[in-house]
Amino acid sequence: MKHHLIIALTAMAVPGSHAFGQEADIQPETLTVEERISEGEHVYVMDMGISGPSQVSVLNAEDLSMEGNIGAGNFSQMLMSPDRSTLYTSSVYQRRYTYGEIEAVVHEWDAATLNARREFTISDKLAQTLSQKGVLNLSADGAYLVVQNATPATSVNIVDLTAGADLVEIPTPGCWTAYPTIEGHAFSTLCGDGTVTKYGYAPDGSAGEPAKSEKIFDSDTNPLFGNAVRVDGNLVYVSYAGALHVVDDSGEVPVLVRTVDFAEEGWAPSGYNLMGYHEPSKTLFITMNSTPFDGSHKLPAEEIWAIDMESGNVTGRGAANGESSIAVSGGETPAIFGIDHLGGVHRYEVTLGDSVTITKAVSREGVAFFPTIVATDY
Amino acid sequence: MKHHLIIALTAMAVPGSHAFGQEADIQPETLTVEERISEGEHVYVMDMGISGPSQVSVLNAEDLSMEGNIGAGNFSQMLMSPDRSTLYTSSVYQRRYTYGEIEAVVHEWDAATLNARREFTISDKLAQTLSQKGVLNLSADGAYLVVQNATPATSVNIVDLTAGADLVEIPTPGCWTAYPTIEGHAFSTLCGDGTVTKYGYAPDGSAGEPAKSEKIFDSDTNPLFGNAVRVDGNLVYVSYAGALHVVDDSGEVPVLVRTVDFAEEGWAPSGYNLMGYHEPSKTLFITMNSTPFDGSHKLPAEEIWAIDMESGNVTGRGAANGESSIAVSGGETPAIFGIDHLGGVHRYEVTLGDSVTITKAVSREGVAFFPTIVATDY
Amino acid sequence: MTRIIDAFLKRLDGLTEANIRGAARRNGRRSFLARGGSALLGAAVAAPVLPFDRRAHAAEGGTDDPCTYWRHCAIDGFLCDQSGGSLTTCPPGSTVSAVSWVGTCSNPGDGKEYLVSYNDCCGKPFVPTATFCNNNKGERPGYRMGLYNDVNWCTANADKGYHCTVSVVVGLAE
Amino acid sequence: MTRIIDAFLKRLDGLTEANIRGAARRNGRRSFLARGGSALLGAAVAAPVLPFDRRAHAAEGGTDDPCTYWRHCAIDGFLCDQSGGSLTTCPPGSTVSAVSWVGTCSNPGDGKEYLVSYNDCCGKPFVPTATFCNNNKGERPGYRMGLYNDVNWCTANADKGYHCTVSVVVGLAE
Repeated sequence: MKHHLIIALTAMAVPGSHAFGQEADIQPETLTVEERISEGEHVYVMDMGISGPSQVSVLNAEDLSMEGNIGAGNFSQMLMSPDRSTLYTSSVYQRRYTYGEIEAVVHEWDAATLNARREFTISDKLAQTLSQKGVLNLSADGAYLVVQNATPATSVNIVDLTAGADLVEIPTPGCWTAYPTIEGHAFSTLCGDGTVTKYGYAPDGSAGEPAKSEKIFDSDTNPLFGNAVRVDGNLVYVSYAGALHVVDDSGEVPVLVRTVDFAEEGWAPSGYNLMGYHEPSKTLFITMNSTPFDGSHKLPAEEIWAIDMESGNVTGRGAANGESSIAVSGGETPAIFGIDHLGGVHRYEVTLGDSVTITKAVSREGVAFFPTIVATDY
Repeated sequence: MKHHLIIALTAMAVPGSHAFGQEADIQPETLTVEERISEGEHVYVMDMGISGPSQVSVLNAEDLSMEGNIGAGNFSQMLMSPDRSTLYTSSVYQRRYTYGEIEAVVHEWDAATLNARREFTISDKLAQTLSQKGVLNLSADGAYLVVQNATPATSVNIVDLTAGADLVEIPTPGCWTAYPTIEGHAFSTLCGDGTVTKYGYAPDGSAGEPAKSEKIFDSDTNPLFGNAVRVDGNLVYVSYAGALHVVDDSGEVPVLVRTVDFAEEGWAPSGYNLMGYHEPSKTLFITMNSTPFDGSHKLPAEEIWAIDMESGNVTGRGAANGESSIAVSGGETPAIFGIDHLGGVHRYEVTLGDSVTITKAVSREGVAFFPTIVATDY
Repeated sequence: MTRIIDAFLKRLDGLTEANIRGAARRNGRRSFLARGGSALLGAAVAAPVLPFDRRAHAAEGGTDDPCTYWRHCAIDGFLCDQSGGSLTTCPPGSTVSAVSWVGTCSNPGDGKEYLVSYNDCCGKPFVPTATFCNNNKGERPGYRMGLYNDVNWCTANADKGYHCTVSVVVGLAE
Repeated sequence: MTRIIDAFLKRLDGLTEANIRGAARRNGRRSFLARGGSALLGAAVAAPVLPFDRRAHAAEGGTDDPCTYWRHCAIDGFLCDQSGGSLTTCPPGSTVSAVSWVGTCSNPGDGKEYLVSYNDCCGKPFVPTATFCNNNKGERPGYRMGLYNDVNWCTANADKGYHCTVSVVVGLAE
């Protein structure tokens, strides 16, 4: 809160604060900056900027009221740190806004004060793509960012957070997304040849050879979404047709350990960041639509389904509101936050048990122009 | 129209165009860039960017269809050159879009191809202010840009167009807007002390002493709008109350030569760039509202009035559409283009004569978020 | 097709036509405005706070248009209290503009005239859900810079991006 | 208050729910899509033009939603023909993306399947009055990059700002 006095302004007098309050009962108000958002729980909604800045709106989780925002560059990605103290963004700045040289920038935002703790540039190969979970992630030890590049040739950039600089670029041709393994220095990526491929790297900047799984899907006839979630250590992908593909990537080579074909006839998953997992109850939530066809995989959601990841059964279905992406909170009982294709934000209350209920509790319309990804700080 | 082939893309085949059209009756379509907007007449509508780029929409003057656009920085100003071949913009780019170092940039856009012929940086004291006629102008000989600065201390920046660089900054404390004189190297500015003050400069970068008019208005009790138009060599300002102030700034010191108190009881001017002049018919057009009060001077227009600048009489009134700014075309019979406070654009047809009629012919809604200034290329 | 922005801009400007007038018309020229060229630089920053009505503006005057709240009589911007701040605080992570413009507004609660400093908060994008108010009581072009509301008052800050605007009561008008 | 963007976004996405289906459902997998990982780089640039239906899309199918025009079956972007260009030309002053994604669309006029190159035009802001279409027939995530429509295809150009998208017919699908 700097307060320069501009002394060269001949057009302006410069009254001190004592110039007011001449009358005993009047004292000037104080102008300050809010030190932080409220204590408690919040939702972070990305409004991805195409021609202008991306913007993260920070809403109160209870009533979805506006508590502040964050501005980043074009095509921003977003990641909440595991301890919920830091929101990472990676985005691209063009020198002339819509043309000219670019800089790709990582920001570490204090998730409570909404100040940038730090920013630094990374390789400008950073994928300029719709904000999605597989593009910006933290290594298991929190020391590295794992960043998807696209020029549009694909590679993965390992960013050393201590140094605030790129460590190594690993070519990942024909593959997309990069989910860090839950131990060590490696990530897994989904490839057009139907495999999940694992790449290792080391703090000295060396990278290992790719380790390919067996073919676990067919990108022509049975494609998987790029969006994945970690479920009890495994990576869970979902197919356009509605089958979960559970991949164990802890070993030398990723292995498909299970598929869960949960979609009933006439329903299929659709959306962008379309899944969220609630660990305490082993429940996966996913957005669904009732009219599958070739091209329906991004339709606004009609329902949100709950899947018990132990039994593989659908344990609940609730009416949705045209969501394209969701986030699931922590806590004993989760809340679900959905962002719809018109820019609205919705909070759903969940009751757990053999039968899960999902009920919309609060909505706030028009929060974003291009809503892409949503996160919580709890 | 560069067409790089990205050869490193292992995920992609690179078919030549001959790879298609295997069947005799099929040939691939050609993808090109439109070389220019249509021949004929156009309207340039500024949508001033606050958090993102400013955008100039180029519309066909006849049906207001979209012919292309131009992107600039924040708080862009706009000026059509006298020969209608060049659209100048001056705007500010922030390195991180909403914070960080700034660059103030002048663009010379080819008004037909919508390509930038040239761009260069100028003093970053450039006023970050709502786009208005008094901020960006060309000297009489076309060799210099005359640019309003505000830090918010006010000064005027003379920009040498041949060099593409600042020539001299002239302090203009307590004054606002800078209209070049119609001969020589000088400009006139409107000052809070009630004067019009003239400043000269020379190609060697020297600047003369300010030459102040008598007090011609009272900025407390009878303020003038900053917007002015040239009428047969004189500068015409209008007061909040509705009196034209005609100033001859061709001599050593600006002189008030005439006032025209045209506003009928119950009406007052309102808007931003609220006047336009049609030289062949000596007709001034101005936006008006019917509810004058302290603060009404920016209300959306209810009517557009025509004033015969020889007699000083109001010769016509037409219903408006909430315009905040207008532009008047050249030609024997003018068209008026208005931009309303909701972002719509309206073309008005005019019939001249002892009694002038002003009738809306075409509207196009939603062209801009923050419409500020409008120009024509005829 | 072109409805895009209509609703947005209705918020921006609709109010100018109706609500301002009641409050604004009652007020003539302020003596403050008569001090040729004088104005404020920023609101007081570290002074004690006192007796101003902190009721939500929505409670004021039976309208739900926040722009009609009396202290907004010469505001031109997005409301900070809908952007994560309040009437007198900038949202978290933004900075206070070093300079400001000033209005003289009549408080219907006590009938007195107050000086209001309109500071911009800086360094972040504007919030699209925040209401934009455009009131112009006593407003003047840039030749009276301290009364002018069509410039970016973040211009004197290190971070110059316009975020939102606060309305801070800084004293009695006379 | 929050109506701002509703209308805007309705344009963006409303159509996905209704109109695509008719056309899209009829089409199964294309042989083109079966060529693992292959795709197009840009549309042909200097080749002769021939026999494609250049009727305005609005005339197609009795609807005024331009997104239902058959060649837009996998488009994801603002229409260039509402931005100053046409179905096959970028607006003046922009540049053609050096790379593109591809769709396989069925032309109801002749019953044939065509390959359509979706090129972005680059270097200018998007036009807010232009319609945004989001169709996804045959669309795949970035592991099939040439079929992926959620990246900025201006990324390989000198000027990388996204402006609008064209739908250029480049050949028969088989």
